[in-house]
Amino acid sequence: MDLNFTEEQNLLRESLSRYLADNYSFEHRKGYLEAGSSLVAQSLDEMGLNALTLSEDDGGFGGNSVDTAIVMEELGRALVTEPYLGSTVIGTALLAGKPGDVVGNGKSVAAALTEMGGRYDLNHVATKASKNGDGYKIDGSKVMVLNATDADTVLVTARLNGDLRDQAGIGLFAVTKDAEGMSTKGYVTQDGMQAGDVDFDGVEAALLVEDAWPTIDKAFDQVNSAICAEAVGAMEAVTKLTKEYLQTRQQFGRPLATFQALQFRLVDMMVAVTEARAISLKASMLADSNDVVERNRTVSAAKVKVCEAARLVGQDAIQLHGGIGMTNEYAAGHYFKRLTMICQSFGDRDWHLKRFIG
Amino acid sequence: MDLNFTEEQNLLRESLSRYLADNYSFEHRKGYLEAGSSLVAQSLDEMGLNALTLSEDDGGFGGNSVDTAIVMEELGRALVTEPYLGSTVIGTALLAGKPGDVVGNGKSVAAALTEMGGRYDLNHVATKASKNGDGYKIDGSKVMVLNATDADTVLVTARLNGDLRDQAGIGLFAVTKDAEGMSTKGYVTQDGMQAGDVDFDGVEAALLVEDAWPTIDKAFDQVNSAICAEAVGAMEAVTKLTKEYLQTRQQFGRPLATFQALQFRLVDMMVAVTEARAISLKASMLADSNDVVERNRTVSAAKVKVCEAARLVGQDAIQLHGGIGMTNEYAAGHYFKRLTMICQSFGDRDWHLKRFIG
Amino acid sequence: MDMNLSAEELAFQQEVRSFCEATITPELKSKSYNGKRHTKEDVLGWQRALASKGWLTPSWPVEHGGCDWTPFQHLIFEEEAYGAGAPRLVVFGISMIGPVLIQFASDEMKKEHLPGIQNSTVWWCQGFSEPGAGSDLASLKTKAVREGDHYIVNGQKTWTTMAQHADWIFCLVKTDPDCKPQAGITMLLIDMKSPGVEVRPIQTMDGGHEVNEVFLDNVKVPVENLVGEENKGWTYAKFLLGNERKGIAEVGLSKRRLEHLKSLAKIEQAGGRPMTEDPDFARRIAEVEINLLTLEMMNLRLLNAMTSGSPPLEEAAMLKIKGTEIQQGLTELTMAVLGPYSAPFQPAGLIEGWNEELAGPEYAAGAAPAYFNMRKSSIYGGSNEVQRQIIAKTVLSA
Amino acid sequence: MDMNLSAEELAFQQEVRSFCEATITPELKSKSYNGKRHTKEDVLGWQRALASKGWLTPSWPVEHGGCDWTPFQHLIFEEEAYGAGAPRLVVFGISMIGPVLIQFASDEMKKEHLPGIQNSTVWWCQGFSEPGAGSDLASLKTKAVREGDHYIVNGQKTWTTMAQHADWIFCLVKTDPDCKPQAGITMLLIDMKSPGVEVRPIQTMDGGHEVNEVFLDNVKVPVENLVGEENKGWTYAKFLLGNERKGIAEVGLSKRRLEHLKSLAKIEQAGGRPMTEDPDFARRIAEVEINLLTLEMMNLRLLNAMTSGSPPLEEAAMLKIKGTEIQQGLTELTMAVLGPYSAPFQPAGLIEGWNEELAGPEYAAGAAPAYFNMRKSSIYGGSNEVQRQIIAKTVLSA
Repeated sequence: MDLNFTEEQNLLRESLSRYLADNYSFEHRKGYLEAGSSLVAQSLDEMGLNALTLSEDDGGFGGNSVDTAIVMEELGRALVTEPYLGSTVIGTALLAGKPGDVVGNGKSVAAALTEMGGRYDLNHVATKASKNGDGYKIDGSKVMVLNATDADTVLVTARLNGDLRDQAGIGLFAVTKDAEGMSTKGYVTQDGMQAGDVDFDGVEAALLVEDAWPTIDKAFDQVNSAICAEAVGAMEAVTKLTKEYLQTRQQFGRPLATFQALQFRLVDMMVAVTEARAISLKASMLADSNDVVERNRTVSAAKVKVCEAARLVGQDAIQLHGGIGMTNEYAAGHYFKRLTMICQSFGDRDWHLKRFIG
Repeated sequence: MDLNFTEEQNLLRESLSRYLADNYSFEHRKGYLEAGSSLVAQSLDEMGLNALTLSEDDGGFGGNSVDTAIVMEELGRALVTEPYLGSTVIGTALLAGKPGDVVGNGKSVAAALTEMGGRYDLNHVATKASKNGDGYKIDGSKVMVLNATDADTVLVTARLNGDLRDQAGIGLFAVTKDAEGMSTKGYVTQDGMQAGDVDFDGVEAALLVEDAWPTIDKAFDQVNSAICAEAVGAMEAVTKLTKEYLQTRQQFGRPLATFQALQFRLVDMMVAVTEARAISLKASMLADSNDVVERNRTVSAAKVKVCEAARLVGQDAIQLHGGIGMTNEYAAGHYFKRLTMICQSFGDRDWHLKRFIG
Repeated sequence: MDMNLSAEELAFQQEVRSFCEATITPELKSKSYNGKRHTKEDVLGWQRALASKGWLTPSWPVEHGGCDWTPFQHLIFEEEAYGAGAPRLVVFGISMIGPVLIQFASDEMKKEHLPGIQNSTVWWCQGFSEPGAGSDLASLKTKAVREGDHYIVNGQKTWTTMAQHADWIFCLVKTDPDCKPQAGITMLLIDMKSPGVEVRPIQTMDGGHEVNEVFLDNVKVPVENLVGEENKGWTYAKFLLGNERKGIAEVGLSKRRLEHLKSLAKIEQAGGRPMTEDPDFARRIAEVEINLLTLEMMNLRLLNAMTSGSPPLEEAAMLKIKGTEIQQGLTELTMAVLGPYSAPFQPAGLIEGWNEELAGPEYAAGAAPAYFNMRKSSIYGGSNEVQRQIIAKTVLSA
Repeated sequence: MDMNLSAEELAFQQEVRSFCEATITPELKSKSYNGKRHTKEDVLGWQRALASKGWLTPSWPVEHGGCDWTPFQHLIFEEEAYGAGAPRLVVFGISMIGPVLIQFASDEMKKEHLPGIQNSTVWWCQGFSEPGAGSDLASLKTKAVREGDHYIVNGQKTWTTMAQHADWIFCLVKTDPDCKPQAGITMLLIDMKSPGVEVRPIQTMDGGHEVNEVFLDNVKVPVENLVGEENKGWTYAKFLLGNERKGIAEVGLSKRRLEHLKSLAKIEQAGGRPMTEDPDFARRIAEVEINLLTLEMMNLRLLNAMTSGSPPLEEAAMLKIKGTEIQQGLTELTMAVLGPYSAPFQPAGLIEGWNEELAGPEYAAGAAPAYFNMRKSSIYGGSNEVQRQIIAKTVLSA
């Protein structure tokens, strides 16, 4: 058993942390969101982050989910809205076997996995794949696809056979950006991400994985491990912000931080973050495992705790800030919104608790 | 709509409250428990409490579940262990139709309704009733029968027909104290009540109600309304005790009551008691209704809130008292134990929440 | 003691129901249920219809146009109106400054200002909070200096709800800086059109615009606009905040939210079945429903107690705490029931006149913003921590 | 970073497992799982077996008979031993006074007292708490006055766990009443057989007898029994309490309780089916299980950090808070799973040698008492409020 980060991992964290401190303050972020663009995604790519978990043969660094967690935690701390999760993390996870073609070389992907009425169940696949000469044609609709409008390639699940909610019979396909019949309705999400709904009307697609459920299930765990780490970073940052606010802000003639009831609320936030960090770390160690039961259980345990912590930390950060926390000009609300949406992405608390019970 | 107690009800509360203040301090109670007997039950009878909800034709006062709630709240406040609930309340509820024979004239009853493996479901009846000449014979076992050892009459549910958990086919029977074949193994409960397990081996019994489920279900609601009120009284008393302790006890050079975090804990206790009181009052108004759905729903809502409140109030009373709260010489622990057992009597929080959902 | 409605109460309920059906359009109702934003006209239309019926200021003394309703009638009205899809009333005139004027103002001031409230022709807002004085009103800094027959007012108010629509603002200002914090406070009525009044919007994190900063820069306020006496503003403010209690629980509004939540849980699916059949989700709905049933009884008991004297202060504080927790719980569940479809941010879709297609179902766009927005309820109007402090103080001094 | 046990760790696990199987009888195991009371002999038997194996004081420095285990070995040992049904160790010698003596005592004192701890021939108890000084040790009142080569000690200790079995007690006493509260405190070792020492039992609400009052009436204590220096007792107490951290989370014991709970949930029924199939109960078990998995990782991280220096104080406080909440949650669920059968109070049934029939199943009698008793865990050893205060202080001063 070994619970220490390697030297490379410590370096990775430090260099990313330094870059974000210099280039991704809350003010920077506001500017990027207003402009609708930034050079940050490009910088992250230049730092090699998009190749982090690719094998060395594929020009990557051979990293694992612990490395991804290190990156995601820092991105969460800075509330980065660039689609590292929606493109790199989910893309490399789904394409573990053959990444070279579609991700890693400055190319970006999107994963179209969720359908209306399917809630968080990725086995709910009504989208159909049918043979079309050597390739396939895809018909159907996907919703809440992160990075939908900017992706060079859309990875999409479609049913080759079986019933609506069967795990068997789901294929994973790749569709190129300009494919005929694919139409995307983009939107911004509550927490400032780019996403969209994607319709497929007889769209030409390349089959990547035929019996894709094991791939999807593992990618789902890896993505959940990644957003758990992101949440830990965000929670730590907003807790720190809250602590500093309590120390600064005066009410009834003394700093809020001197009120014991508020101190204890802050303590509960810190305890929640510490718990979330501990179990998320375990999830990141097990997210790459092929022991499906243990992987599912551990990742779900982590997501349950992270959802509980994110709710408590997010809500109390706003409450302890008072009015200023409600405004759009201040960072706390943005952390709260991101944490709220993390709790509703890739399975909410109830969903993961059910999976944990089995 | 009318939310005021009548003058008679206010008088009832006041006179009982005065009697208990004079005769049922915690020190009195300790004495009664050590002696294993008291004259309190007799005094309550002389005050007419055992006839409170009997019809005037039956020599009673024609009271309802609101009246019972008034009595039970005061009994709860004083932690009375005499079997008012286990005898009078449940007895008169089950015998609403014809009380004269077995309750109300200084006679005491016990209700044998619960079976091993049935948990809180009173429709779980394995005990069998078979024809025996003009009467019936009962075979089976009941557990956790309040007042089992002292009752003049044991009311018992037994199956006339149907399957183990059917609501139909359950009869309600009366067995006299000395009936041959009835054996009782008595014990004290965690909270100082008298109870026992009762075995029936071909015991002669009189059929009281043939299709007894509606009677049992209504009595169950009335009993739950009564223990909700008891819990409210107990919670209010132990909260007051805790408040006074915080005001008296010094730590780190000042009264505990000056620590804001402890103040807020006390406030949460008071809020919980206020909530429990409000919804219990509604339950007592609806407990006699023949609108089964509304009655079940309201009583279950009250029990859910009371269980939540009793848990919070009981646990926090101990915690805020610290070490002294753990000892058997001090009242707080006894309130805590009674509140704990109320939460596990006649359906726990989960049971009632499920019934509320329907 | 009896929970059943009397014949009179049933008749009143029917009257309110018919009035609401005749007054509230299906479009308005749908807007209310789906959490879309009411326009100024939506609110004024409803308030003026109530005014015509004589129901806009039912709590006022009868001689000033009140209705002399029993507590139960107030509750019946609230529940029917919200259930029918009524917008929230703008309470700053009706429940806040109106009763203060009736109690403390000169006859001239009453004559000038009460009719505008009663007819809903004048929109009021409240100038209490300041930057640096949120729940701690005693530390406010806005100053009014007497100069001849005017006060010159300088300072800044904040979290001023709906100031962008307001014609008048009632303000707490400091007139005597040298005495104890509470003692030197005065209440003034200020015309929002006065030179030197500037309203700047505050955008909240849900993307909405409900609250504002109000800057007061050498604003001239005639001394006739002084409420009651100088330096007695703290007394009036306490009276006003005490009055707020009656509607503090928001039972009617929460019942509407619960009904809406239940209807969505029937539509939305998990594992191929309606969310109402999901044991965890059904439990979460039941828990909030039980809390609401409890709140309703607490509220009824408080209203009942108010008919025979002033109710204990701590019970109103409890209603505030529990009422806001329920509102927050309901908006949270309404977001949760939508799952991934609460994510798209479509603020334009919440505004009247927007006809483009929404991502996700009609009822989804408002859910997350409503949850975000509702966090305010435990902060504004005396934060829930301040309410706990009030309860602690009352209880520990008893 | 790797969660898998290394080959060495697996071998060690196997060694512990075999040792436990050979040492712990099925009767003792059943007693442990069903919450019956361990006798003094149960505890001593286990401790002496460990002593023979050299495993009783693994945390001590190797030169004093410690094992030089890695943090993971400590954890493996704890989990295996508790899982096998080991009684809890009496920690007052092993984890409390032992390490203090090693660190601060004279060689003579070490020679006199360490072997008795290492062989488990001497039973120690702790004299810190006093009436009026629970979590607030600085205000203690027991006095020691030097008279020639003795101290004369007067005062009262309370909540003294297992004092009824103890041979020796280590006490904090006041030797200088005139200086700052912490400064005048001294640590003395007192032979329980000394004239003037009286132990009176405190019955706790679960009906058990674990804690005591210890009265000290003109007890003569030789100056040789002074630990370290006079008036430095506060330093030694802090060292001792800091040492307590290692086992504070009680992961191994909670794992045993969880296993027991799950086995009961398979037996006990609701609605004609095992409680494990009841979605609400399954959820409640899962919630505490997830909390325990989390605690285990927090504990591992803390132990890991301790190998490279002292870990942050606030993390130990968090382990105390969460660890006790989990223990309390587990005992609460174990009572809840029994439903009505947690009610009979049968204290005699928890004691060895009682052969009469119990009401309810074998495993039921201990459930409610265990729940009641476990409320202590958030009170003793620095209440959870004091732990929160420690965290707040550390964090806000950072």
